[in-house]
Amino acid sequence: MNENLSIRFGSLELSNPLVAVSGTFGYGFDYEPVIPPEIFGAIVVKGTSLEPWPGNPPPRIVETPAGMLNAIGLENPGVEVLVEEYLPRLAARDVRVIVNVVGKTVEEYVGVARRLQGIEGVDALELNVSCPNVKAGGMSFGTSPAAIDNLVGAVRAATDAPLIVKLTPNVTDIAEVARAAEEAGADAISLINTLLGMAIDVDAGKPVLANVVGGLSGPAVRPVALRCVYQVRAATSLPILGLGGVASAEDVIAFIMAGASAVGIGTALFADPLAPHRILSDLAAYRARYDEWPVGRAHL
Amino acid sequence: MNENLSIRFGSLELSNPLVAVSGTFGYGFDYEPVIPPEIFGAIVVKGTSLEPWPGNPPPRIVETPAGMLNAIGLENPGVEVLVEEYLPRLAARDVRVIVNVVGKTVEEYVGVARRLQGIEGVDALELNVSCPNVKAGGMSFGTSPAAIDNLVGAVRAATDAPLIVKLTPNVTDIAEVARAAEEAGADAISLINTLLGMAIDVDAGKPVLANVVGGLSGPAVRPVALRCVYQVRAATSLPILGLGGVASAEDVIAFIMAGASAVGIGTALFADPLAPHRILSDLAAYRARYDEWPVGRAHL
Amino acid sequence: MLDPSREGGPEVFGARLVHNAPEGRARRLLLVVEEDIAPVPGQFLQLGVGGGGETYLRRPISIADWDGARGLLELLVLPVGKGTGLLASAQPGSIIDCLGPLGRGFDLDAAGPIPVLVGGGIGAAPLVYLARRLAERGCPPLTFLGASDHPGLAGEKSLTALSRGVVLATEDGSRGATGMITEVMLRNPGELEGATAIMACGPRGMLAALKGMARERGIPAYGSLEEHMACGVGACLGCAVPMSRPESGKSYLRVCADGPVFPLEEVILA
Amino acid sequence: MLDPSREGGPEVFGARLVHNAPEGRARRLLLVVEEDIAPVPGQFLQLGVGGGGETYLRRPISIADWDGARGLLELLVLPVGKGTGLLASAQPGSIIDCLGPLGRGFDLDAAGPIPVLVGGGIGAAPLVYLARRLAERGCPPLTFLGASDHPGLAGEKSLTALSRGVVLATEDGSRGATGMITEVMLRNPGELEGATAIMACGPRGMLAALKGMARERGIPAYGSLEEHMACGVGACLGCAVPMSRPESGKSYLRVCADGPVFPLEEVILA
Ligand SMILES: Cc1cc2nc3c(=O)[nH]c(=O)nc-3n(C[C@H](O)[C@H](O)[C@H](O)COP(=O)(O)OP(=O)(O)OC[C@H]3O[C@@H](n4cnc5c(N)ncnc54)[C@H](O)[C@@H]3O)c2cc1C
Ligand SMILES: Cc1cc2nc3c(=O)[nH]c(=O)nc-3n(C[C@H](O)[C@H](O)[C@H](O)COP(=O)(O)OP(=O)(O)OC[C@H]3O[C@@H](n4cnc5c(N)ncnc54)[C@H](O)[C@@H]3O)c2cc1C
Ligand SMILES: Cc1cc2nc3c(=O)[nH]c(=O)nc-3n(C[C@H](O)[C@H](O)[C@H](O)COP(=O)(O)O)c2cc1C
Ligand SMILES: Cc1cc2nc3c(=O)[nH]c(=O)nc-3n(C[C@H](O)[C@H](O)[C@H](O)COP(=O)(O)O)c2cc1C
Ligand code: FES
Ligand code: FES
Repeated sequence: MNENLSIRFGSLELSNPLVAVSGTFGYGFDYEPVIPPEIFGAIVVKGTSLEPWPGNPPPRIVETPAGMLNAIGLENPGVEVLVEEYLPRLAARDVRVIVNVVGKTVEEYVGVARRLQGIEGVDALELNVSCPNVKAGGMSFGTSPAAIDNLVGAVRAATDAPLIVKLTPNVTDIAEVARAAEEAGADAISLINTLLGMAIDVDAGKPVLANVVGGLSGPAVRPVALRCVYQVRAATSLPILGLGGVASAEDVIAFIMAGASAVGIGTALFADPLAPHRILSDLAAYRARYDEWPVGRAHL
Repeated sequence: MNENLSIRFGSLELSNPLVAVSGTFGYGFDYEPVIPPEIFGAIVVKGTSLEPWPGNPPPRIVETPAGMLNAIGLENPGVEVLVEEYLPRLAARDVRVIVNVVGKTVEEYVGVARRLQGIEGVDALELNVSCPNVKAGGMSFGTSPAAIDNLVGAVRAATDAPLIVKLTPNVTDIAEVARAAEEAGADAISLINTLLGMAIDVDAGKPVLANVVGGLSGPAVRPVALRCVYQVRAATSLPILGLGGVASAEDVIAFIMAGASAVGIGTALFADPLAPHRILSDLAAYRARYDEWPVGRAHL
Repeated sequence: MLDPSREGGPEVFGARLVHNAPEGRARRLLLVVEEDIAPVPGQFLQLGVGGGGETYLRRPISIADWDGARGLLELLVLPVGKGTGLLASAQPGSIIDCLGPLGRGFDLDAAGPIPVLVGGGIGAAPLVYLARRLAERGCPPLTFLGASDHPGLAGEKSLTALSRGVVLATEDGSRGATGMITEVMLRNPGELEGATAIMACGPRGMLAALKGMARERGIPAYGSLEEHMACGVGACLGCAVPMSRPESGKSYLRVCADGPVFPLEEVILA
Repeated sequence: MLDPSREGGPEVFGARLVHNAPEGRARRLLLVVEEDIAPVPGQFLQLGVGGGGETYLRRPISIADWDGARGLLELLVLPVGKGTGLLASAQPGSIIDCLGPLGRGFDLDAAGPIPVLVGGGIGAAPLVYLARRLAERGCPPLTFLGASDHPGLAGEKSLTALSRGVVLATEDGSRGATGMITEVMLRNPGELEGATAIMACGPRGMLAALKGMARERGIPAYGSLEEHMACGVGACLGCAVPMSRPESGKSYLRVCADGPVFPLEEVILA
């Protein structure tokens, strides 16, 4: 690991800005030995709920131009298995771990945060607010500033861990949602989650995904993600984990210049498992150009 | 032209479902002789305002994965030049013409609609509601159901022409906006306009576009566009002009199955000016599979 | 029981295409591999097919055969879309970007002395290497191969050489018996006499029929499944197949990492 | 004055690459074209460069030379990014997807008896065909070519053959005079004596300097501009250049359709 790539992301010192994003890197081990988890500044594990969630029926994914749709449905074994099985294995490795937290009610999110309170090896929580808010009739938590305020406030009270709120781009005004998260006590913002999309199988005359709609990710969404990071950087003073379509060191720098102090990679791992290695070696050359990481430089 | 490709789009009978979308085909003549305007079921001319608009400084466009960003800034010579210069030339051709209407206030939209009232060769108006609503402080007309209601109601009263409302996907709930347009008297919905995005020039350390943000179009956005068409089809009974990333006959059928009865093509013309020819010849083979166009079939 | 996946996990490597010839409607690709990938029969590769944004994800393709001594990899590719189309038209000399070997293959120990292999269409691909390894162990299989028509048959020649016997069937009768291969098997129940396991790859319907046959005879049946894949390594949960017996909130298995070869009793094939 | 754009408008055609050789840091591509595209010097093509989603838009490339009798098209391509990189590495035999000829080229009638051509770096590309057509009319140009260094010079050989004289300059002095080509021109004002027009292609700064020189001498100056393009035919308004004298709400011209060649007095080059 190149020491010169280290960067401060809120209260966390990361060995480099590159973060494996939730849902694309499992619990850190599936890509071994091609991608050891240690090469990342941090890894975000799969969205974790209080009880196990089964996920959606297949097909769950479909390729799209320069990207893909997924409708995994947040399949996960629940926080208990995370704590018993995966976190101890991760704790034995030299890697920062962020747990992505999901729930259908505020209570479920709080429950996960409580269970993780004080557990060794959990460096931060990332609240995935794209889940359907069952109490509010299915619209996601992340689409309403009031729901964000309520949720973040409740989880904030339940944990000492740094709290990252991961926003959905499927809103009219992402800056407003980010400000709500900041006011409710979030320590950082992560964006973007996937864009809502769909694909149709014209031979079958029906949606490809069993779930009908899915989340769009990959290079196709990069311009939207950069715009969201840029807008949120201008609207709040929170550190940002920027992500969406990152595939090269140039992309990492673009997100940093838009305002991110950590940059996630997900879908590009599928297309090119060597991308993290290439990015990190190319990043060293970029890093040498600047006295410090050019966080937010594109705003000047 | 293959007669069998004809389709009913609201009150209009189109010779085929393929429509050249606003801003990508000028006033119909720029691509001649490669693409004669007659091959389309209809063409939508560039966004037209009451007075001339100068547009944004360059750079106005930048390529992105499977797409592009544009920030033309709705440069156009104003409705008077449209009426005096372009509409007569178009009236001499055998092509349906839809005028895309833009404005910064309700009065400006109404002014354009009035000026076009009764003009020969205007088959429909398409209200582009993605313009900044200056009276409401810059948020676009298309992001608030109340603003849509107000705008569509006022234009409805000013024209007899079929009124298509073109929605922006940059909203939390597009179905809600579509319903507002329907209730205010729209005859059809067109979607999607571009997704808000940006690109950063990492060597210069600043946004590529002089306007900072721009609109994302091309195949990259197709999954989002299909999802919007599908949602609006379920939420309203209005005919839909579906568009966003269309590049093949298969894409046209996918939009039709999602609920569109006319399908637009824009950015793909830039990449492949022969796309319309190829699409129309491939469409004939698809058409032969069905008794009637499978509009909305993916909802069954 | 041995874990039928490769020790040490997958690698990323470039394989040089040296031969590309038709095999019915499919293409037979021969590639030179420098690494000792030592795959298990039934394992697959995730191939980067280039093509930029239009084929962003990798494509799962079975290891059809492997000659470790010479580092020769064989693939059988049926061009059905953009990605397989690009692969099928790749020119000798080009380097194919491979991730693998991936997944859990066929458990050779479970095959018993008289294994029966059943391939449907391009599904025959992984059976060639499986038959070779079974033959090496002194248990050459009895092989059933079916397809819609003669050009749809794949691997016939290699499988004939490696099996103790081969039964062919095509739906249109253009080669072998007429009908679906499972129908032909049911029409000649004697052929399965003494079989110790069924190992198959092909359409879900075929696998479902085999599941029934195996259950009746009380022998184990293993099938290689297909599902859309993103990662291919188990990280994304994209390639779900429903479990026959869900356990404590877990309802799906991953085709790429828990399979692609499953005991058919463990999965729902509907 | 003749409209310096092609009658009948552009076409889409495939051009077969027959030769690809280095020319300094650039590549000289020779292509066979079946169609009689009859371009005007200064016109360009929009080339589809493949590469799928990563190079979705076409790339504007000048027609460097055209031999109508033999249907031979020459391009000079400097690989600066993904698209030009793909073009520069295209193999002879491959078919390049072309849209064109596009835009308004140089007005030969406005060149006068002693035209002066000025090229900066890869900007020399369209000057080759321009020099050829001027020479054919009996008015071979006086040509100034500049670049940062020797490998940055393009078209030197052809332009030397077609011009009445050629002055070379490089910023590092590795070929010709040392300095920017416009500095060299200013240092030797006698060279421009009697010039009837300046026709140029190169960086904006170079064009701005030439605009000043031409204004002082009272001769017309024409320059070919570059801007990011989507359609290349005038439909999208993507390639705006600000007008020197905006008129009734119109403030920009389109590089692709109103240019790429403009009287420099009509555009703001800042
Ligand atoms: C474990 C495994 C082994 C396979 N082995 C072989 C083999 O040896 N030879 C062979 O010809 N084919 C094999 N297939 C099927 C092959 O992967 C698909 O035909 C191929 O992915 C289709 O891609 P395409 O771009 O040509 O088609 P498209 O339809 O354009 O593909 C679009 C998307 O759907 C996915 N997709 C489409 N069909 C399938 C499918 N049947 N399975 C998985 N994903 C699919 C593609 O991967 C891609 O992401 C195998 C599939 C799996 C899962
Ligand atoms: C009218 C005209 C004629 C030209 N003639 C030639 C020529 O003969 N030889 C030559 O080598 N180059 C020429 N250029 C420049 C050439 O078009 C760019 O270098 C090329 O588009 C860069 O593409 P890329 O994919 O290699 O670079 P990238 O930087 O990856 O391109 C990204 C995007 O920016 C655009 N872009 C980047 N630089 C330019 C530029 N300078 N002008 C326009 N668009 C740009 C690309 O087209 C693409 O859309 C010409 C440009 C214009 C406008
Ligand atoms: C297969 C898959 C599964 C995902 N699962 C989760 C998840 O569990 N929690 C979450 O917050 N985001 C999840 N995401 C979204 C990603 O973390 C990320 O926000 C998105 O994919 C955009 O980044 P990318 O383009 O680099 O992939 C998932 C994405 C994919 C592709
Ligand atoms: C260069 C450009 C200019 C555009 N101008 C307009 C416009 O004037 N009015 C409008 O409603 N939409 C405009 N659009 C949006 C398109 O009409 C269309 O909604 C969008 O590009 C998505 O379709 P596509 O992916 O097929 O291009 C423009 C798009 C582009 C790329
Ligand atoms: S493809 Fe990712 S888990 Fe199987
Ligand atoms: S590139 Fe479209 S108008 Fe010039």
